[in-house]
Order: sequence, then C-alpha cells, then structure tokens
Amino acid sequence: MKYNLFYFIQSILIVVLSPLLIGILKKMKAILRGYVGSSILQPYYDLEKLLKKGRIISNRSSFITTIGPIIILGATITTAFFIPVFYTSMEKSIGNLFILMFAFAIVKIFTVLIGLDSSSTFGGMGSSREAFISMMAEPLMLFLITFLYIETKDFNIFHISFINSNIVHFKMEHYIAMVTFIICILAENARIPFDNPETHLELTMMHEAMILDLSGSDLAYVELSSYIKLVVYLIILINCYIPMGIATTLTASALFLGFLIFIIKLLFCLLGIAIIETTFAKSRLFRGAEIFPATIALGIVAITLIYIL
Amino acid sequence: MIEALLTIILISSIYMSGVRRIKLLTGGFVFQSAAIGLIAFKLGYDTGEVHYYVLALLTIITKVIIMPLIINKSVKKLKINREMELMVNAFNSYILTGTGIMIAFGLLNKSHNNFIKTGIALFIIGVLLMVARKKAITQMLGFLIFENGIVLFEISLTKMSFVIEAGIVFEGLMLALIMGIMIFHINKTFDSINTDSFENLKE
Amino acid sequence: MLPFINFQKDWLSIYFVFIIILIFIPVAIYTKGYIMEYKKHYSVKYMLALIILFVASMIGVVFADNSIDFLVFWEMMSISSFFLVIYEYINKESLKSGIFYFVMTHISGLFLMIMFAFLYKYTGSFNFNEILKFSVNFSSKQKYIIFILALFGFGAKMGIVPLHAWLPKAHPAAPSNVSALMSGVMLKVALYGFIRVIFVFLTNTPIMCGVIVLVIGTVTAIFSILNALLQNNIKKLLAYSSAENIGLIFAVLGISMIAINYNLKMLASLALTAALLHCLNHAIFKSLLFLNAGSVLYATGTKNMDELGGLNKSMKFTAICTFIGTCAISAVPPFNGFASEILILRSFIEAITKVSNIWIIILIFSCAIIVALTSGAAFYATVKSFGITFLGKPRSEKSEHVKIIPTSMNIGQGMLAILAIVTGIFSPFIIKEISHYTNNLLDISEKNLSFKNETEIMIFTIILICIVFILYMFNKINSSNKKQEINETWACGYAQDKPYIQYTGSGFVQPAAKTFGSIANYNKKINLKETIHISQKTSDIVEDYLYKTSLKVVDFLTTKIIEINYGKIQSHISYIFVSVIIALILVLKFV
Amino acid sequence: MYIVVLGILFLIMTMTPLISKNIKISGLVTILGSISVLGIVLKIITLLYDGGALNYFNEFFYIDSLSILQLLIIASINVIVSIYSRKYIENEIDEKVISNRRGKFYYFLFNFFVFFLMFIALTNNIVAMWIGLEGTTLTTAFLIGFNVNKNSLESAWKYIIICSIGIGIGLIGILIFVNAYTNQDANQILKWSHLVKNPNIQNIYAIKIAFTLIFVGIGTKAGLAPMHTWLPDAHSESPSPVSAMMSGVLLNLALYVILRFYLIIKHVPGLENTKWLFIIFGCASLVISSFSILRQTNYKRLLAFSSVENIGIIALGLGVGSKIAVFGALLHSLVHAFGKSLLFLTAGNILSAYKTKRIDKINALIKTMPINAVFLILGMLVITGAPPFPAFFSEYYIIVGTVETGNYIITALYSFCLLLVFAGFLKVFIKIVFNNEAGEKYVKIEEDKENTLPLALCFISIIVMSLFMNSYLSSMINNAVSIICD
Repeated sequence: MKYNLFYFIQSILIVVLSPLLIGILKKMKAILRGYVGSSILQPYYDLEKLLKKGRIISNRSSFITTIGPIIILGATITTAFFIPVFYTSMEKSIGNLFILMFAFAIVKIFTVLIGLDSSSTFGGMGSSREAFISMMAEPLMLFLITFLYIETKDFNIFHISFINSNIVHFKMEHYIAMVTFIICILAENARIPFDNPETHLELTMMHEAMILDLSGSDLAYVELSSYIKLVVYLIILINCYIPMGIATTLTASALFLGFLIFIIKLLFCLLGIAIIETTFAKSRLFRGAEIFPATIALGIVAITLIYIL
Repeated sequence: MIEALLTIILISSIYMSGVRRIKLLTGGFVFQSAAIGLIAFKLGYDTGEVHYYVLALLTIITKVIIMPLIINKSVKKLKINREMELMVNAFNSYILTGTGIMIAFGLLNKSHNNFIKTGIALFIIGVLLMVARKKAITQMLGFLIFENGIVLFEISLTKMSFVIEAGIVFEGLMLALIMGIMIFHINKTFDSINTDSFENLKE
Repeated sequence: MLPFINFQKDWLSIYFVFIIILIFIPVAIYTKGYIMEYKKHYSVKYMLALIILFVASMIGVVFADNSIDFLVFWEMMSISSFFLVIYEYINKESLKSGIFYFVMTHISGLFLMIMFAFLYKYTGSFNFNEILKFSVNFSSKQKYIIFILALFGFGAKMGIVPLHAWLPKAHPAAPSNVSALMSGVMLKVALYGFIRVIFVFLTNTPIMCGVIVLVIGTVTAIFSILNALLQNNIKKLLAYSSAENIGLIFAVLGISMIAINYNLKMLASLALTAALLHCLNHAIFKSLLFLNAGSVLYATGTKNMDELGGLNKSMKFTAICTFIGTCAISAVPPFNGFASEILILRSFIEAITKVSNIWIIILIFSCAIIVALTSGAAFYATVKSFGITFLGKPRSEKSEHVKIIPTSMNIGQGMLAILAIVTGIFSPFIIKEISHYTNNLLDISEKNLSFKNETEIMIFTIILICIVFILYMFNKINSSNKKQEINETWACGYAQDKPYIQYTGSGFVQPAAKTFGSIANYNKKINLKETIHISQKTSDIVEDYLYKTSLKVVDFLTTKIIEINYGKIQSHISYIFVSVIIALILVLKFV
Repeated sequence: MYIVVLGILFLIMTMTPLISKNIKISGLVTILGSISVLGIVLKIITLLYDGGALNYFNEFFYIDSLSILQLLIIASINVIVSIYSRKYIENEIDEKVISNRRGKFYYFLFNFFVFFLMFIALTNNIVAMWIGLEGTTLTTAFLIGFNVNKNSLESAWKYIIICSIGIGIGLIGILIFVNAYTNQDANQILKWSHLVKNPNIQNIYAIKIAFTLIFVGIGTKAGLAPMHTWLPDAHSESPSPVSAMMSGVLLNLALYVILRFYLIIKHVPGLENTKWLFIIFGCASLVISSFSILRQTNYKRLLAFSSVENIGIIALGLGVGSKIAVFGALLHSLVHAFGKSLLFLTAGNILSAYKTKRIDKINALIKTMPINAVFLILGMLVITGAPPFPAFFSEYYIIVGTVETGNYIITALYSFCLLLVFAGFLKVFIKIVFNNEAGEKYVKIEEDKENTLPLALCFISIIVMSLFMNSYLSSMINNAVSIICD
C-alpha cells in the first residue's frame, strides 16, 4: 500500500476550499431568488468571527459537548483524506468505501448526543429526527455501495473512479443509482426537503436544533465540518458516478484538465442543489421519511435491471 | 351330575343379575358357592386327587359359611336398607347378562369345556354387579362371584400344586374379610355404604 | 455405555472458550462489587457458586467431544442459569420469567437430544470424531432432518424469532452480571453448537437450509431491533438488541451456507469469518452495556429510562464506558462493532454479485436492505439508551442522589471498554486469525482471504487521532485567552428549564413508533382529564399470538383429559374391562 | 442359604410388632432387619456379578440379573423407608393421631408388605408371583386406609376393588397361559426358568388372549393408564413412607412380573408384536399423566401422577426393545425408585409440618424449611431428568431407542409429554419453594431438621448411582438387558 503525496495535496485543498464552495452555493441561491447575496467569502468571515468569540457551555453539558465539536471536525477532515478529488490511480491504497461511510457515523453520533446533552427540548427534537432520518438513510448507503461493487467489483473509491472514468455512456441503472445517491446526499447533509439549513423556526430544524447550545469556537468547528461533509459527499458523487475526465496519470496537463473538469462538475452540482433548495419546500418529517422507501424501490429496480437486462 | 351342578350355577347367576335385595343376592351366592364346592368334591371323588377335596372344603367353608355370615352381619348391624339401588334396572341387567353370556359362548364355541363357559358367565355377572350397582357391599359380592368364576377356571384347567391353590383360595378369603372390615369402617364414617358418597377425592 | 468426559481441542472450541474466559474475567471482577447490593436479602455464596458452575458448564459444552457430554453440560448450563435468573426470588416477576426461560431452554434441550439421537442413528456413534468421519455420506433427507432439529434446538437457546420470547423476560429479571454472561456468552455457546453441527458435521447443506437460516436471521434482526427501539427498560432494550445481533450473525451464516452450496468457497469463508468475528465483538460490547446497566441499577435502583437522566455528572466513569459501548454497538469506527459490521455487509454484497440464481439474489438483496435498516435502528436504539440515561437533567428523585459505584465494578467495566477499543483497532489481525481457520474448514488452499481494508482501519485511526490532536492543540491555543462561562441551557431563551421539558425515551423514538409501531404492537392512549395523561405500551406480538394460543390449546386438552381421573368408582372399574376388550381386539387382530 | 436367612429375618421382623409391647423396639428391629436384608442382597449381587443365575428349593426361587435389580431397589428403598417410618410413627403417636396399637400394626403390615415384594422378586413360579402381588394388595389396603377417615377409606376401597379385579383378570390370564402349555410334566409347568427355555406352545390363540389378560390385569397394579385411577388417590392418602414404597417399588415390580411373562412369549414366532402393548399403554400413561400433572392442587397427587408417567416411560422403553432403550428403561426404574421416594418422603416432612396437602397453602419453603426445600428441588431435578442425575441418561437413551427403531411419532409424543411434566413440576415446586406473598412474615419451622437422614440417604445413593454409572452399575444392567434382549 503506497500513499501518493498527491492525494494529500488534493485533500488539503478540499478542507481549505469547502467554505468557499458553500459561499458559492449561498450566492447561487441568492441569485436564483433574485437578490444580491453576501459575498462568497462570507463563510470564512463567519468562521473567523466565531473563532474569535469565547464560548458559553450549558451547566448540564458533559464531556460530549467538550470534546464533541473537535472530534466531529476531525472525523470530517479525516474523511477528506480518503477520497480522490481530481487525481486517481489503480494503486493499492486507502479509500475503502465502508470506512468512508462509517466515518460519518462518528459525526452523526456526536451531533445527536450533543443535541441530547444540553437538556433542552429542541436539542432532543433535533436528535430524534436526525437519528430517524439517518436510520432510514442507512439502506440507501448500502444500496449505493452494492451498486458500485456490482459495477466495478471493487470497494476502493479510488479504483472505482478509475474504472468508471473510462466509461463514456452509462446504462440507465447507473442514473437511477445516481439519483438515489443525490437524495442520500440531501438527507445526510440536512438539506431541503429533509431539513432546512437556514431556517430560524426551531420546530422545523434538525441539524441546527442539535447545535443550538453551541457557541464560539465549538460552533465554528461544527459549521466547518458540515461544510466539508457536504463537499466530500459531492465529490463522492462526482468521482463515483460521473468521473469521466478525472486525471489518471501524474502529468501536468492531465492534472490541469482533471482539475478544471472537476471544478465545473462541482459547480454544476452546487447549482443543482441550489435549484432544488429554491424550488422545493421543506417537507414534513414523515413525508420525508416516505421518500426513502421510494428510493429503496428504485435501488431494487436498478439492481434487478443489472441482472435481467 | 357335574353338568347339573353347572346348570344350577348358571341359572343362579343369571337370576342374581337382576335381584333387588341383598339378601336374595347373598342367597344366590351361597347356593352357587355350594354348587362349586360340590363340583370340586365330585371331581375329587372321581379322580381321587387330594387337592380337589381341599379346594371343595375351603370353598364351602369360606364362601358358604363365613362370607354369608359377614354379609348378613353387616347388613343387620349396619341396618342398611336392603334395597340396592340399581344403576341399570333389572330388565336391562337381564338382557345385558344374556347377551354377554351369548357372546362369550359364541367366542368359545370351539372348546367343549363347560367349566370355562360357566366361569365366563360368572365373570360377566360379577362385572355387572360391580359396575351397575351402587352399594359397596354389592361390589364386594360381585367380586366374590368373579372369584367363583376363577375357581371354576382353576378346577377345569390343569392341576397345579397344592400350595398354590391353597394360596389362591386363601387369599380370596382374606380379600373378602378385608372388604367386610372396610365396609364396616366405611359405614361408620360415611353412615352409608353408597358409593355415591365417594366424591371427596378430586384434584 | 456412558463415555468418560474427554476434551476436544480444535480451533473452534478454543476460540469460543477464549471468548467465554475473556468475558468472564471482567464480569467476575465486576461481580465482587455488584453483589454488595444483595447482601441484605440473599445469600452471596450461592450466587458465586452458581456463576462458577455456569461458566464451567459452558466451557464444558464447548469442549465436549461426544454428544452425551455435550448434552449433560448443556443442561447443566441451563439449570445453573435458571437458578441465577430466579436469584431475586422475592419478586414474583423474576420467578415467572425464570420458569418461562427454563421451559424454553428445556424445549431446546429436547430438540437437541432428538437431534443427537438421529446423528447416533445415522452414524452409529455418540463421538464427534466418528460423526465427523461419517459426515461426507449424509443423504440430503438426513441433512434436512438434522438441520431442522438443530435449528429449533439451538435456535430456542439463541432466541431467534419465534423462539426469542424468553430473552426480554429473562435478561431483565436476572442480576446484571448474570445477564451480561447470559447474553454475552451463553448465546454464543448456542451459536457454537449450531456452527459445529451445520458447518463441521454436515458440511454442505441443501440450498433451502441456507435460505431458511438467512430469512429467519433477517426477520429476527429487524423484529427484535424494532422492539428494542420502543422499550423504556434499559435491560429489556439490551435483551432485544442481543436478539438482533444474533439475528445478524444468523443471517450471515445463512449467506455462508448458500455460498457453500454454490461452491463459492471464498465467499463462504468470508461470511463465516464475519459471523465468528461478530460473536466476539457482540460478546464484548453487549456484556459491557449490561454491566453499565447494572451499575445504573445499582446506583439509582431503577431500570426505567424515563426516571433517569443526567447521570454523567454523578457517575462519570460509567458514562464514558457506556459511551464506548454505544459507539461499538452502533458500528462507529474505530470501535469493534464496526469491523464485523463491515464484514457482514461485505459478505451480503459479494453474495449478490457472485450467486447465479436470480431469485436467490433478489432475496439476499432484500435481506441486505433490511439488515442495513437494522443497523440504522440499532444506532437509534443505543443512542437513545445512552442519551436519555446519561445526558440531560435528572428526570426523577432516584437519579439525583445516587450511590457510589465500588471500584471493582468500575474496573470490570473499564476492562471491557478497553477491550472494545483494542479489538476494534486491531481487528485486521483477529480477522486474519479467524480466516485461517475458516479457510482450513472449507479447505481453501490459497490463504488469500484478502480484505481490502487490511490495516486500513488502523491508518484511519492514526490519521483521526493525529488530526483530533492537532485540532485540540489549536483549540487550546485559540481559547486560552478567551473567557469561557458556564450557564443555564439557553434553549432559545425559554425561561424556566425544568427536567420534564426534556425529551423522554418514548418521545425520542416517537417517529419510529409512528412508522414501525405496529411491529412492536405499540399503542398510545391519551386521556384529557383535568391533567393530560399519555399512556403508551408495547408488547411482543409473537408472544401474544403464538404462545398464548398454544397455551390455550394445552389448557383445553388438560380439562378434557383430567376428567378421566374423576367420576364414580364404577366407571373406573369399567375402564379396566373396556381396556381389556380393546387390547384383546387389537392383539387378536394385529399380532 | 440366603433364602432361609431372609425368611427368618422377615419372620422376626413381622412377629416383633405382635409380640413386643414397645413400639420403639419394633421400629429398631425393622431398621436392623432391613439393613441386614440389604446386606444379603448386596452379597447376592456380588455372586451374580458376571451374569448367570442362582436357584434354590428345586428352582422355586430363581435369581438372575433381572431380579437382582428389583431386589436391589426393594432392599435399599426398604432401608430408607424403615428409617423414615420410625420417626414418622413416633411423631404420629406423640401427636395422638394414632394409638400405640395401630403403630405396631403399621410395622406388622409394612414388613409383611416388604416380604411379599421380596417374594415376588425372588420366586420362579409364575403363579407364586401372582400370589405375591395379591399379597401386596392385601397388606397395602390397610396401610392406605391407615389413618381412618373419609378420604383414606375411599381411596382404600377404590384401591382394593380396582386392584383385586385387575389381579383377578391377571389370574385368569395366567391360568389360560398355563393351560396352553399342558402336556408337560406338572412340576415344571409353573417354572419361569423352564418355560422360557422351551417355548413350545400348542395354542398361539390362547397365549395371545392370556398375555393380553395378564398385561391389562397386572398392568392395573402397575398403574398403567387408563387402569391407573386408583393410584393418585391411594398415593395421596396413604402415609408418606408407604406411598414412597408403593410408587418406588411396587409399581415397577408389577411391571417386572409382566416383563417375565413377556420374556416367555417373546421368542414365540407370531407374537413379536406383543411389544406394542407396552408401547401403547406406555404412551397412554404418559399422555394422561402428563396432562393431569398440569392441574393439581395437591402435591402428593402430583407426585402420584408423576409415578404413572415414569411407569409409562419404563414401559415404553421396554416396548421399544432396542438394547439402548431397554438399558434406559431399567436404569430409569432404578432412578425413579430413589428419586420418587426422596420426593415422597420430603412431601411427608412438609405435610407433618404444615398439616396440609394443598399447594397454594405453602409458600417460601426455602425460608421456613430450608433443608427440605433443598431436597425438594434436588428431587424435582432428579425426577424431571436433569443431568448429572441418572434420570437424564435413562430418558435420553429411551429417546435414542425410539429414534433408532424409527418410531418418530412416539419420539415426538414422548418428548412433548416430558416437556409438559417438566413444566408442571417446575410451576408447582418453584412456587412452593420460592414464592413468597407480599407482607407475610416467614419464620423457620423447627420440624425442618427432623427426619432428614433418609432424604440424605436417598440423595447420596442417587449420587453414587451416577458415579458408578459407567462401571459397575452399567455392567449389572447390561446383564439384565442381555436377558431381555436375547
């Protein structure tokens, strides 16, 4: 197992650039809604401000709140080191999909427990809903891994993207799987229609409700980690389902091209999310839950398609 | 001679199967036992075997003398009403015994051993008395008749050693005695010898 | 006639004995402190003796090398565990559940007796090695018979649906250290028996068997975890979750059996490895969680979550241990539950790709989806049990002033917690060890059961730790010059924050209750008198329908048959003659 | 001449109560006598260690490995019970329940009863066996009706009527049986050892009828369902030592007599299927008793039903007839004797302490009478066939036998009944021992310590059995098995 230095660089890149991307997303939404949004560097300013502030902790809170945010951020950053961005190769190396998926479980468990930690009603509500949604989302994850494995006979995300990169036109099950994964992304990252990241009405909040009682640097860590998480998910989407054009050799031209195409794809995805968030409304919790059986049905269709067609 | 005695036994038993009064029943039983005793005596006379005499003696002593004494004593002393409530009335009892005996003889048509046939008839009567009568004392009588049947069997079948037969008859006597004593006790504690009062033992 | 006891020492036995002892040592240490609670009413010597007997007999079961010894130790295991379950005989509930448990386990014993009788009939020997020699030439009918008997026999002990009903009764009734042993180890012993019979004796079972095992396992998993989700009694929740884990193991065994049948050796070996690994992991974290529940019970005197809360302040160490246990059971890396979870899912996925028959594929795929849902629900349930119990505010008097936990109990918990982490991080080595055995068992020549995530989890852990450390340092530096105040919970400025405004356990799982409530027969009654009062209860549907009806049948038969013993003496006499006549007719006719 | 010694012993034992005024003496004599009887029996066992047979008085008495087992059971249970009855009778007399005279009468009858049991086990003459059985009926009738009251009289009456009818039918059977063998010399005809050697029968038809009559008739005495109806009443009403003796010894002795006849006709061509009589009646007993056990309110009745069940098991094992099953059956008869005596004696202690037989009246025995409670639980485990007690092996071997011979339905039925019995026992005894009602105060009863020596003896001998399981005992049983099976 050899770890290519280049992986490291691209991963660092993600960590650094993710707030910018979120900024872009916010900007897109603003434009779509027809007003001039804040600058795309706004997330950086927010983080900086938060980091400057001191923190107030609830007197009920336990070690969960003390170490939680740091571990959440750590876990998310770690996941960034396990994915290809715009360069991949067939070398035997890290990047097992399972570990990636389960790594997000760390984030999940800590956020949920933080919600319960500061004995407030809203926190409990948020955690309860989050846990419910993630429980429903679990089969989707399995389905996606299954699908990719069937397609490429491999669990390593680098290899998967490598193998898929030289497929030009995909079969329909591939697209179905992609749709499912997009829904999965929305669910896991607490976006509309499952949750509304920018609401201020507590009763509809999930992710925000859980971190209601965090402040200062803690809040900054959690926010940053949520940014990174979204980006990582998007990258997984890009590199597993539409990896064409990703750099597979370490030549400058290929890398440059790969980077360019990657950025385009990423922006495209962000645009997609922005459109979804501006057009859809947040659905009730149980309406949201109903989406999962539907997607699982899709998944079954996809799998059977592979075997029957 | 023997045939005649056997007929007497048969008739008496059929007669007994329908009587209503304990006294008559006892009388019939005495008659029957006497007949059996005589049969044994006759056989002994014919064959000259000792143990036939012994058997005859024992039978007559126990069944003709002692048993009736016990029974009458208890009947008098306990002043139980002499009627014995029939669960199956006389008419049906007769018919039952008749059919029973018929079937038995039908089954045994091959063998020409009248002892066995009569014995079986006695069994049937005994069973009837035990099952279809309410008084404990009639059950006892029924059992005694049953045993008479056994004695007939024994006579008819191959001769066995003296000790054994003595044992069998002796135990019959013991049993009868014990039953008599029990009837006393029962009557004392239940102040009736009606088996309907045997209902306490449940669960 | 009765062979002497002599041990067999193949890898499988040693592995399971290893598990037993591994769990027993911490539990024993824990027991030292835990029995203080019982000093008042019960005799402590009795309990210790029984525990020793219990563990000894379990080791005996695993080491036994002929069926008679096996059964003897098996029954002794049942008996000792029964007396341990009714240890708190003062409360009637534990007596009731103890009796129920003993009857169920006796059912399993009878099935096993019959099964071994069949093995004796087919192979002409009680000895396992003899049976092994013979095992190649079982006919498929014989295999079916033995499989079904083994399924019921061991299944009743493992608590697979529909024979699981004793688990949620017996575990809460037993003292916590005992339930730790029972759920952590005893179920594994039953599993050992199943593996021994199915995989070692009749190596290659018909396809149907594998399918049955797979389906039963999946059903067990989903059914019991959804029940667990809706429980408010900690130990009941844990008991159901044990049933769920057993279900997972069972399902993966089913995959392995199917694979063997299709002669996919690698896949079979992978699945079997997953099952064996999960045995170890489940043993560790489940007994850890039971011990924690015991500590909570010891400290507060209640098992009901809705009376607990905020224990992290008063019993910090236990809280941390429970947190580790929770992470482990909800498959959070790098804790151990995660390693086996990966293997299980992997074997499902690979099965989908490798098996040729489309229907079997569809079956496996749907099972896989259910299994995934199960693991999600497991996350939900355990987070509930930890969060509601240890976080937030105390919900009642009981959880406010708590007893001090003796050190020995803490040591016991701590050891298991450390084990949970260690076996998680170093799982690759354990997997290698196990896969050696499975390869030998399925005689795969080349030793390349190569897991792609070999040692990757360790790299992951290292990176994670480094990053967390860096962040921590950064945080220290950053917040060194800032003021940090501790204050009431903000809760959006909601003024008086009373304990009862928190989410309760039942509230926490409300979404799931709405969606899946019917499976656990969940119903909620709200009556609006002068005070609004909500009463909600769940019950086990299998128990309600299956068990109750069968009891009714037996009862009916009893009322009919028992009549024979009553009635008049005349009728009794007539029985004799009737039976004479019947017997005569039979004999003259048929003889 | 062991037989003579035995005879003398029994003469002494029976006569002492009639002669001596003092009740204690007769109790003592009984105990000593029983111990010496046991000694003699053990001596005989050592003589017969490697199969073979002894006979005395030109084969009137005949001892082989089969009768050895019975002798062992009788003698050892006799010792235990006579030790128990000494205290028991003294208590009864102290509490003015019975008069001194009746106490002596008890010893007289008891020893007579034991004498008859020994006689059955020893004799070789098939009619003498019958006489012995009848004798046991006569003696036990009074023992059952010992403390004269409504229940005991009723049960005694039932017992004497039903049993003597059964015995009568048995006698008829025997007479026919003998008759089917005529044309042989008179002084050999009644000898079992003679009959079993040369089974040349004139009239198969008669033999069939005869054996059926014998089976049902003597089966009544053995308590096979549906002729068992006397048994629950008798066992529950008679004094505990007597019930122990009856259910432990008498029942399987009656079965032993049937077995003797079965062995004679077993090899006759055309009569092989008579084994189904054992199986059918065994299953009937199993089913009826196991269902009846589920709903009992009187613990002695419960134990009585369990005796029916165990006899059913033994009959089943004998009927299945494969070597391993027969081994199981014989072993089970041995274990059942000890275990059931243990239970009955414990029940006797509880009865004398609580003065009630109702289950719902007794709670938390573990607190009030710990010693007896422990013995009760142990006895329950022994009877329900829990390892390491031998009953487990016997039941398991019978299961193996049924499977081996391919009677799968019977296997299922048998296991189901075992389960029911187990559940019933568990329900009752756990309730008696552990259940304690809220708000009640349970204090230790001082009767607890009394009369626990016999219980201990019972339990010790069970343990000894399970220790000698695979050395001495099994070789002994195997000899008996070889008599039955070939």
